[in-house]
Amino acid sequence: MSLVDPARAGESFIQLLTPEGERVTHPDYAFDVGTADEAEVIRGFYRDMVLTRRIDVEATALQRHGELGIWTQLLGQEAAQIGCGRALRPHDYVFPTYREHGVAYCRGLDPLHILSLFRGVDQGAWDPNAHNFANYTIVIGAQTLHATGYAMGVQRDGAVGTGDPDRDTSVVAFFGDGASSQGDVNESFIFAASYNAPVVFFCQNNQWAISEPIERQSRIPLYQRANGFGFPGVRVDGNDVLAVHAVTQAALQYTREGNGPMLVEAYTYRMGAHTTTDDPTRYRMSEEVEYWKLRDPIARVKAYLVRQGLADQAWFDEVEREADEIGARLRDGCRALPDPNPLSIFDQVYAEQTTELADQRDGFAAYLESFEGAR
Amino acid sequence: MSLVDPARAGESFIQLLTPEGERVTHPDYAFDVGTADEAEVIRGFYRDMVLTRRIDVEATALQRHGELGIWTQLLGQEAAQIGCGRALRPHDYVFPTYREHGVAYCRGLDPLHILSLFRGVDQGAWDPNAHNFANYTIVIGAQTLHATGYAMGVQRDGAVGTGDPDRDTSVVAFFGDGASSQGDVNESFIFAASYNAPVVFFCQNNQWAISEPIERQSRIPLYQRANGFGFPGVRVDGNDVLAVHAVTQAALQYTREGNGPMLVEAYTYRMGAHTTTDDPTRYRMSEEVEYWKLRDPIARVKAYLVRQGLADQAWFDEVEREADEIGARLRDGCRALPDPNPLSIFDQVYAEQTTELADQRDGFAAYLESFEGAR
Amino acid sequence: MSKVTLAKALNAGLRKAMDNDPKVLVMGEDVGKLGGVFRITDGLQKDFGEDRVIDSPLAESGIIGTAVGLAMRGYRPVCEIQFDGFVYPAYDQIVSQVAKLHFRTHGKVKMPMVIRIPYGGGIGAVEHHSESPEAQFAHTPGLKVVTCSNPVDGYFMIQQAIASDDPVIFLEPKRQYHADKAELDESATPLPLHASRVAKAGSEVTLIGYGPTVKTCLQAAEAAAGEGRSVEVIDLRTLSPLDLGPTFDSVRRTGRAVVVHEAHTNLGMGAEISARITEQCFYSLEAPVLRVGGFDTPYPPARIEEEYLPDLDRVLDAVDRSLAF
Amino acid sequence: MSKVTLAKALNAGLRKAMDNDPKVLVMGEDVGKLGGVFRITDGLQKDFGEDRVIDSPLAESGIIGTAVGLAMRGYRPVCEIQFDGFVYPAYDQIVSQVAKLHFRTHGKVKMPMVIRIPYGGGIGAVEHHSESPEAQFAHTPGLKVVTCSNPVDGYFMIQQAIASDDPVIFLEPKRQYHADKAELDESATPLPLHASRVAKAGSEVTLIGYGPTVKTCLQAAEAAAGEGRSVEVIDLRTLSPLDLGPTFDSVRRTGRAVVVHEAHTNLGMGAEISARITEQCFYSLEAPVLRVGGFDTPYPPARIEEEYLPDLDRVLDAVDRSLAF
Ligand SMILES: Cc1ncc(C[n+]2csc(CCOP(=O)(O)OP(=O)(O)O)c2C)c(N)n1
Ligand SMILES: Cc1ncc(C[n+]2csc(CCOP(=O)(O)OP(=O)(O)O)c2C)c(N)n1
Ligand SMILES: [Mg+2]
Ligand SMILES: [Mg+2]
Repeated sequence: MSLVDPARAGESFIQLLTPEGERVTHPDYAFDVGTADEAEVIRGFYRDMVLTRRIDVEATALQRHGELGIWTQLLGQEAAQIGCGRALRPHDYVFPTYREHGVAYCRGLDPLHILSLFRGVDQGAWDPNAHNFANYTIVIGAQTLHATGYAMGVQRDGAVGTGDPDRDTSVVAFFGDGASSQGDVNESFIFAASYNAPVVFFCQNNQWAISEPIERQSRIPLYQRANGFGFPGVRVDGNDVLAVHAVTQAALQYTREGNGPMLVEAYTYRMGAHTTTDDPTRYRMSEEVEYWKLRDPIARVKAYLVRQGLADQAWFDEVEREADEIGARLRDGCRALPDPNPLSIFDQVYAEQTTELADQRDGFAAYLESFEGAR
Repeated sequence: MSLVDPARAGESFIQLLTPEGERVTHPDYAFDVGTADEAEVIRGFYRDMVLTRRIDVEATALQRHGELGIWTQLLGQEAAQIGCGRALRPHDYVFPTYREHGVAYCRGLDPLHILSLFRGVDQGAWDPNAHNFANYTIVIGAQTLHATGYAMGVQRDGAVGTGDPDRDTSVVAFFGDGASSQGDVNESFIFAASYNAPVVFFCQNNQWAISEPIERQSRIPLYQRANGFGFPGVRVDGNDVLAVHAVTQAALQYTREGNGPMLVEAYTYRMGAHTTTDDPTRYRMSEEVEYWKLRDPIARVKAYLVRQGLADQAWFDEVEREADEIGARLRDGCRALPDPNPLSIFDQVYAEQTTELADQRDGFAAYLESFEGAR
Repeated sequence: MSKVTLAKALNAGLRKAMDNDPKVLVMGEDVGKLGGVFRITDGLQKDFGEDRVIDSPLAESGIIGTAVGLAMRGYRPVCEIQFDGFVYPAYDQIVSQVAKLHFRTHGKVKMPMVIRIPYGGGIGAVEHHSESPEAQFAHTPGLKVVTCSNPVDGYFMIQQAIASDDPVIFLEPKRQYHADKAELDESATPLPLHASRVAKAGSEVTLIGYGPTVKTCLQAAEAAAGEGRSVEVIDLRTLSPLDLGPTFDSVRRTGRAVVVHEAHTNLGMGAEISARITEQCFYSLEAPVLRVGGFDTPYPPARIEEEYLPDLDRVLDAVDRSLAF
Repeated sequence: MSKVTLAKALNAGLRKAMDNDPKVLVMGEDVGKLGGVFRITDGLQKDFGEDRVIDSPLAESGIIGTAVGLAMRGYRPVCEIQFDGFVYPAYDQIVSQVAKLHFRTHGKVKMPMVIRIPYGGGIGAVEHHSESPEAQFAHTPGLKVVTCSNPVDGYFMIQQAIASDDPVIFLEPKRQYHADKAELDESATPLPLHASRVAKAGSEVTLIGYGPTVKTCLQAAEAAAGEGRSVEVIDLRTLSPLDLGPTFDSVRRTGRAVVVHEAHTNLGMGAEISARITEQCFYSLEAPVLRVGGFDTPYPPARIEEEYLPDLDRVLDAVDRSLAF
């Protein structure tokens, strides 16, 4: 009952760039950048992944320094997130979990919003409509139903299957391998299939749900779950940004055209801890981590760019410099985030404030003032 | 997105007795009664189905006469229930929904227990261990997890995969086509697959969940749901008692041997209303009902027995007489069911009574007595 | 003006809301062709189409979870939960998502969702069809919880709930659906949604009910009047936020209060109301606030539900006990 | 005798229960190799094997639903819910199945299940990791609900809960897991599971706490003593059934009571306790029962949780207000 390693087994494992940085082809999926300059686009992916990793590394360090309460590292999942994030159009809509910092970056969300959540300043209070990027959801799986409902709204707005690329809209629901066991996720498959809703279910199978390996959740490759619900599922090398981009692009198009949902399993690996409070040495072997280090999503793009002569050292240095800049901005920005006013919580519960809560606020304000007076 | 009628389409639709009463063969499944006399067994099935239908008809009538609050008719699903129920061994365990009166009958449960529930005398308070037949569960899908947990217990007791037929145990979880959409049902698939638990998921697809047709729940044949979870699923003609028996027997054996779960979809039809309070004319065409009448599960066995000369009129009359007897017993028994003592509810909440509740009971008893006194 | 049942009034209110705002959707199990098992959505799918009156797969978490997404896309979903006891599979989506999204996003996401739940007992049903889950929702900040006791309130309150930008748990006393008819003047000006009202004036004891128990309270007041006792009846209407102004006014006059609900007494609405009355009217109280509720057992089988439910006699008994203090 | 934390005491109690009865199983997310995110089940899988310490798929309804089946097969499952806020996906199985099977079957099915929930705030966590869901469970007949405030209670109460033939919601104040050590004498005779206790004797005000707030109450009593005020502290321990005997005795002496919990005040345990004290001790009360609870907003972000949680100052303030009546 153990999973065959698809990186070796091949079948329905779509790869376009090997860990060694060689381009390969696939009969069904091609890396397609339309009229853009391919090298430019790949350099862009590289830059995106490096900057995303830097955001992640800085945030991890900030947590270690006590500036964040906790941090959910994405280390190792950059290709899955950038490949998907860069395949989206602005009017597509994303429903993330709590680890899609790379997708957030692609959507243009200021990472300080995310730090704000993990610092405990707020709960991720960004405006989802500003970047068509919904708020982080911590209850496992819940957001897959929100994505499906949103997609049902898209259908009702007539924004699917029209053939107009500026109108047709897809919705991406992120979730993890562990999440695939939740009732909500399976119900979202059912609703999306029943209504033919334009949802791409994007599963980052990073092999672990905290300490539990993927075998606890499924005895077969996860992308095959879709078979049970009557829509297509594919497994892509989640550490191959070109393949993820190609497959996501195809899935988005498939859903936008009104064919109903599609499942993409990005086969990747959580190279770090589950969160900064987790200790993965308790449950997994270091050899496994070593094995996956050889499949690093960034290293293979760099190898490709270097070998093909598509980028020189000066260019790589420039990306590093940009990363340093982002790092510095995050460190300063995080420390400068203002603590919320405790009284604000009473005003945020309802759209229409209640007398009850206004009274509770006033009572608490008076109580706090009594201390001011006492000082 | 419409379902092909598998009665016509064939693929993975296992049938051993046609609606016209002709025996047919299937490459994978054969009707196998071991050392018993086949004709005797088939006559037994006929009798079981007729008696089950009579129980159902009587209960429906009792409801019309105000003796029951509601009744969940099984009309049309006799073959699915008897075929399955008769394939079980005594030490197998059944988790029903609220419509498995035929299975209950096979397990030896007195139908008055069921009438008691629908009369509102109790909530189905039979001892599940008396017949290895769990209590009816009304919340859709909940029992599929109970069945899976029970099967996990069977595993822990070493009662699976030993090869000893008196020891190896399977657990059958009944559910409907509508139930297949519930999170709980899908989670039960996940747990059973993950632990390799000996569960037969037995879905009676009777085409309707109250007013909603099967298409609302699934865009593909339901038995294929199992594909998504990595265990086998088959569709059987649910109106063919021989096929249901053969397929269930195989599924039970498969699970008992320790291969993990299996899904059986019994493709059948709810010929009556959802319950006695339902009005199906609001949502379905009478032609559909007519179509299915031609596929009546009892008629085809009768045709077979008659044509093959395996039973004569006297025998059929005897079965009718038995049915009359059961009917009379149910009518009298139902009316004689004693109303519960209101005070009893306080004693049934906990295994270890609480002071709080004992006090509440005493208070209510005193209150009731104050009326006695007043009279 | 016409006489209508609560069921018809709710149907008319839903229809009006759908007419007024194309973003209003109705969704749930069997709400389409069947019109719901209680026929509250009868005819709506025929008139507004399958895109606006949505039969859902059989999954309550799915209904509420997709409604969250629809609300985020700008729709105003009105979800039907078929029976009270079937709301629990959706409980997580309700308390952790529906209730919290406004707070989580500092108001950037609004949840103009109505969750209609036929609730309460007395209809001779099997298990899970007679529950009163209001306290659990009222305990959850971010939700608003209301319940109607009569057709007129049903007609207006459902429209007000749909118009509200906050999520509203809308509890419908199913026992009353087809019970009593009332004159409905659609042009009348309704009370605000979150206001309670004095259903009958009185001076000696304050009886507080809501939903299905308002009728019982009014009958009790009448019976008490026959014995020369003047009982004031409050119909709460809104359970979260609670509008206890009229209750406090009343108790300050009567000095005595009895709360009546079908939900389990322990930690039911009566507990909160008792605590608040005691906090706010301490020096006016001649007796402790008494509670008449469902017992602290699961809802019993139908043949004894009348014993379980607070009825006229138990309410009168409590009134007597209160007066005897 | 040794000094242990609550976390260690619970671990030891679980181990003892598993040693004593081979039918006891531990199940949940990450309870195996990892020993749970709080390490409460640390080492148990190593010693009792994967069949008795079961890592489950990531699905709370699945955990509780399969535990029901295991209990029916004769096992005694001890389920861990990873954090309070993640119990809601299992809510339906808990309230409609776990709580009701004994009642439904007139006792023919027993549910000797323990559902362990690390609960409460104050650990600087993100959303859904600091909830106090006790009132919802206590409102549900058929469940028993207990909570421990210290290592000694943790050690004995978890064993008593496992030994109980009724389902027990076992609430563990996560903030206390690693906070204070206490001497644990494993041979001592514990209080019964469903008994509250006087944690500190006093004469002027009765302070009632449980779980994480007992420590705050004791600190308040000490601070009040410094100002010459004598405060009695009750540690409730059992929330359903409630054991209010010691509380009533106390209030009859003090005439004043303050209930302290982290859960939202509205419809929290304080409401029920206030209602019952008022019913039972009406003529003894010098002041209304006051409540110090979490506010009626969702749990706030960590940077302001200390303002949200009832702390020493807010408790003392309530004591003062009570005394001022
Ligand atoms: C309903 C629920 N249960 C439990 C948790 C605690 N929890 C947080 S993350 C996690 C594992 C998630 O694994 P997976 O879905 O694979 O996502 P990953 O963390 O690997 O990205 C768990 C159990 C939760 N957040 N929500
Ligand atoms: C959780 C839940 N939601 C809703 C209901 C109300 N209900 C009772 S039966 C039913 C339809 C069930 O359909 P199906 O699973 O196909 O079984 P069938 O009745 O056809 O045997 C519904 C919606 C319920 N009992 N439980
Ligand atoms: Mg994972
Ligand atoms: Mg059906």
